[in-house]
Amino acid sequence: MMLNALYFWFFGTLAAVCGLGVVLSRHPMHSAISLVGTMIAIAALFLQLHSEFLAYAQIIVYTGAVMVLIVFTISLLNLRQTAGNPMCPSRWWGVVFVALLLLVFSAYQLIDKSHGFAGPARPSVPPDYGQVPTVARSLFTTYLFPFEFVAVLLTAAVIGATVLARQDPEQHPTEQEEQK
Amino acid sequence: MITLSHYLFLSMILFALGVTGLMVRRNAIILLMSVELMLNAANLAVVAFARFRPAPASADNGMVLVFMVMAVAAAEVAIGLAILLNLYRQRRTVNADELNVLKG
Amino acid sequence: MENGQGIITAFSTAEPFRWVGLVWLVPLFPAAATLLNGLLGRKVIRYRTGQLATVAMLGALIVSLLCIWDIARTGQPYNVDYFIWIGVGDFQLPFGFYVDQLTAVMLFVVSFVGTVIFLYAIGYMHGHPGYWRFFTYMPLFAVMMFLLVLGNSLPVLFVGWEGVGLCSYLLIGYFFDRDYAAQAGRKAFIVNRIGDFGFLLGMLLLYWTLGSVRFTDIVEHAPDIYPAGSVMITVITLLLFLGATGKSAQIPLFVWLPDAMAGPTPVSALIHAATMVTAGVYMIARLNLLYSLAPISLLVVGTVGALTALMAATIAFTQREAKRILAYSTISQLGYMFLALGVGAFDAGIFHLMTHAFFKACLFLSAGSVLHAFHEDRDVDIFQAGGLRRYMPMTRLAFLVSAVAIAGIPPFAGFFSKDEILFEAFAGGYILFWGIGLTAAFCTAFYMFRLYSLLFSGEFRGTEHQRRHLHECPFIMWFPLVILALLSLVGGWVNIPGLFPKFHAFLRPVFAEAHELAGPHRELAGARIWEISLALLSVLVALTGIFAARLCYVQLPKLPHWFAETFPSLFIASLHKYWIDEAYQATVVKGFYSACRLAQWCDNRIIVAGLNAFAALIRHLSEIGTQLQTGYVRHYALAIVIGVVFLLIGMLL
Amino acid sequence: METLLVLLIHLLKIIVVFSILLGCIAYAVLLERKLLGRLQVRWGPSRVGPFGLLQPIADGLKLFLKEELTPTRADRFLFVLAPLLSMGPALLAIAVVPFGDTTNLFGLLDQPILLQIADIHGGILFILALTSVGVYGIFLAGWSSDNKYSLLGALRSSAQMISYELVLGLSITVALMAAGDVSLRNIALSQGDGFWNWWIFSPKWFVLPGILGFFLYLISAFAETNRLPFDLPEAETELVAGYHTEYSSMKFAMFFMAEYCNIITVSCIAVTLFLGGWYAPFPFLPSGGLFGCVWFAVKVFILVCVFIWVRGTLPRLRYDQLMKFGWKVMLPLAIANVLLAAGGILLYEMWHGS
Repeated sequence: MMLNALYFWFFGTLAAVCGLGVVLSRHPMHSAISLVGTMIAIAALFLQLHSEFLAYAQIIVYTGAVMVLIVFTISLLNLRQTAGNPMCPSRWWGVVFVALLLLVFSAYQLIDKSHGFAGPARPSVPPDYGQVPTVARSLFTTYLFPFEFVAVLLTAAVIGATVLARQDPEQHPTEQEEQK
Repeated sequence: MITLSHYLFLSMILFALGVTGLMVRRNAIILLMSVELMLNAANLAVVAFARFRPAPASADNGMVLVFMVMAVAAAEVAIGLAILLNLYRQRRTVNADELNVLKG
Repeated sequence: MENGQGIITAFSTAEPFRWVGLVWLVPLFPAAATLLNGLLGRKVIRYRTGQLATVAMLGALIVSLLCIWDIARTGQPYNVDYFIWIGVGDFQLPFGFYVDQLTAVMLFVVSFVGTVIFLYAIGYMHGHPGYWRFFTYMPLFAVMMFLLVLGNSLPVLFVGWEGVGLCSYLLIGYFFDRDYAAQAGRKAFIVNRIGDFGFLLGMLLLYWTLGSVRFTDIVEHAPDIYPAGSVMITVITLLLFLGATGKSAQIPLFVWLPDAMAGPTPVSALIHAATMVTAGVYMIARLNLLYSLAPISLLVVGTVGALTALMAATIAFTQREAKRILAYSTISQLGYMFLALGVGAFDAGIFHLMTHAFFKACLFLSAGSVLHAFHEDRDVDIFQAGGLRRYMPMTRLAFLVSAVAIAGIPPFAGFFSKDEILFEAFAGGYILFWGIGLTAAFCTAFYMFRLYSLLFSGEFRGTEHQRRHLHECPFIMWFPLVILALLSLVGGWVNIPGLFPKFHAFLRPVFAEAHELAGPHRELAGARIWEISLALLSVLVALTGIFAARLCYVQLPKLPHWFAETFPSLFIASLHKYWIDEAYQATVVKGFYSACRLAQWCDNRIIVAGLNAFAALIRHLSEIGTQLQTGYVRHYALAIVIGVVFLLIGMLL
Repeated sequence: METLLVLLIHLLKIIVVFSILLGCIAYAVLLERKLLGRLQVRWGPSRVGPFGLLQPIADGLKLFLKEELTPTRADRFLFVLAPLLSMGPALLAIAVVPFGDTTNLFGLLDQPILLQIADIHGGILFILALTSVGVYGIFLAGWSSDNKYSLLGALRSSAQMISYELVLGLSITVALMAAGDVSLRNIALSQGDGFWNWWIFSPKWFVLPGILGFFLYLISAFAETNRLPFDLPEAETELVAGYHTEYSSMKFAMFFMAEYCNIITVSCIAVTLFLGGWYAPFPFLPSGGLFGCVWFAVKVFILVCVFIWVRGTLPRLRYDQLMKFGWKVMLPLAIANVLLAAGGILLYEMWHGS
């Protein structure tokens, strides 16, 4: 399928380029927007992988909540221009070298193990694979306990964040508090 | 033909980018974002594995896992940012290099 | 274990219905009362907690009566497992009840005396602060006592055993803001703990050697496993007996009971006279088979019982507080019971347990009503009382009836049970025990009528203020007195030796095997003649005691003084309770403190110092280690990445 | 060949729907001005063309011909990206809205075609996802302008949108639970045969959750689209038009269009979820094929009018009031509503044996 490959290469490249943007942008806001791009691209890839529910969840949760929080914090702290080089100069090359080493080794490993890019044939999926009812049924039956547990965890995190981010009680409540 | 390896390779690239970001950047918020990038890369790999499993009948295990990861990531970011805000109020910086009081 | 499938199967077996199957309701009623009173008593139920608890006990009594009727009708013991309580690997201990004739007797005593005393307590505790607290602990006590008598294995019994100990502690310390009450509560708890230690060891040893702690298994396997008189069974039974001496206040662990009078009087009546202290007797009676296999233990039990009976009775001669005298009387009577167990007359012991519950509860409650008249919580000095018969006729009547009963005058209840114990001792060839018992009987009659005379005869010796407030207790208090007095009168008639031995016949299945093991020593030539003459002798002794007491404290008040001055050492020894408390203080408590100081020294000088040295070493080492911590996140991340890379290389190679 | 035909039909559908949508957006502006005029007892635009019908074209021309301004210290990339991010999701959302059942265009086609661009399985989730992306448009616009007012407006706006997005999602949940599906087409299909089957009247249990859900949805939709009384981000009197202060010409036009597009989209969704989609209020009226589209358009038109009516009637809230209202009134209500609806459905299913 030409279209399929095209789709993958387009969004794959988008994800990689945006990921690079996260690391290289001088300004945190640009990093954040790049990350949003990566996430949307990954959501698109989820769609290609027939995980429709996850694709939407990815956008709603990551883009709509997580990244908004980050973007908010950036603009609240108003970190317009951090003084000097945002990178750590002395170790920059060494570190990149190590990361690339990791990349190459694992790439070699993976490709070798799966006989090049040929890989196993893509199995066909049932028509309701990855759709909301399927995943929901799993979540509320087999994985009910983890689901509830994560819910509790999230609640705890929200309360914790509110407490942490709270300024002195006598001060006027600030904006980020409202937003939490 | 797009295979599992393609997805894994992409996932690996993103993960490596995340690691790089974690190591080279100074801004604590960007460190957080790098962690998110790594998590996303892992999610992609998990979903790809779920899709390419020989028996996709029970493949929603992988999706449930990713769902959980998303929730945990959201919690992590909420707490992380709250800590950062507090830190900024007290130290007037989010530069990770200046936050090294815990050194030996 | 036959059916360990849990509560469902226990209730749905296909067996024909038996009323005794309702036995689970017995502890449930007071448990519900405890829960309600404990949770809502303070704010919601308030002064109706008493009624609630009494109704709950009444329910338990009714169900108990149904169960007893069922047992009496069918003669079949009832054993049921409700659920697996402790399941550890192969050790599966179900929580279950066992109801046989012995349990039935205990159930009756506990629920009946309990109900009556609860009723009395409604009046007695009226207006006390923490009324609801009292009526939370009391039903809890009932629950625990029911568990104790109903449990079908030693651990379940032990739960009840500890539970009654706890309730005893809570109720002795009911006036917890007063130092003496708190002290007494602690003392009771600690002394009991020493006994429990023995009990626990005995129980574990039993499990270790027998492989089960369930009563049915014990009865089945014990004779095969333990040869009669073997060391192991002797050790086990002696250890269990140590527990019994703690709970039932025998030498050497009786010291807590007199102090336990710090609790409210209904508590003294219910716990420290009628039910909890009989736990030891019940336990030995329940394990009669084991004791029958260990003649030495039986001898020890009998000896301890006899000595306790005599010693406590002589201490009671010189005490001044009414409840304290009754406490020593209780110890003495418990001694009788152990004497009976010791000579192998388990049924006689249980019989005395039952009659004693009636008249001792009655005595305590009468004393309570005197306290009530005096507006006293703690105790009343009998030398500051006197002449109360004019003010409190009902109380006096009840007291008199039960005093006669305890003194052993026919046809009152005490006569039958006590006389039977003495006869059994004599018939078993334990002439010494018989002699001690007879002496103790004299003492019992004497101190009881000393108490009676000083309280009710003569003129009032208290202050004018007190005299003006003297009054008969209200109906809700004297009505229970009347019931108990009536039972003190007729309670013994269920077993008139020779004529009407119903009670023994009832209990026979429980002790049949033990009696068989104990051998045919119970045959005595011309038994009937011996029995009658011995009975006459003990009545004579009791009457002597009564007359001596009347002589000393009504006719010739100088006589006791003369006696005290003539034999000062005897008098002072009795007055100071043979210095046993002091002896314990000097040996056990002081010794314990010394051991603690030694431990403290070791802790400070050896362990802590060693640890500090070690910690210093670690600190010096770690100071080197901390150099690795740069405080830069990226260094840590780098370390992880390098590790991953090495792992990957390893996988490739 | 087959594939090509499908593609062609899809392309046609897209073109038709979007041109109609763009036209609607243009005339929604006119409608608003006219209606506002009537509400304020004046004529509204009436000069350009008959009854001012050509006014939108004039407006468009004006905006096209204006000068593009970019503040010097603005973040250029994000400054350009922002209006696109605002416009894109707003337009995309319409792609999953079902305007009607199927039609074969009065026998012109062999096979009936769907009156919906894409019937995707997770329809509602898709729209929620788009909404969460839409926040970035406004936020980045304010942030990249390097203008205090804009930044404040942007911060307010995103906080407001995030807060009310929760309520929006929860109020939608009621309809989802009732229909037992997330696909918009299936939800619409579950409401046929008369208005008493519309989820606003929640025929499955009792009336409250549906009505409450509908009004919660409507209120949070006002907040989501930054309409009065929740137009804090723009608030001319305090923030001099907030996040788009620095925008002009086409970029401004995109924000402007995005706002009206959003109004139409949320109205479409409200109609689909609560008001029976393309179905006529009574079963004897025809609602198949293009008739459905007519009914749908009528309902949407009424809702749009409600939006304008509210704008002409209510004053603006204060910012803290807005947030308090959102978190302390709307959210608990919405949660309670979901529980209520769940309980109702449970009871219903117990009653009817599911």
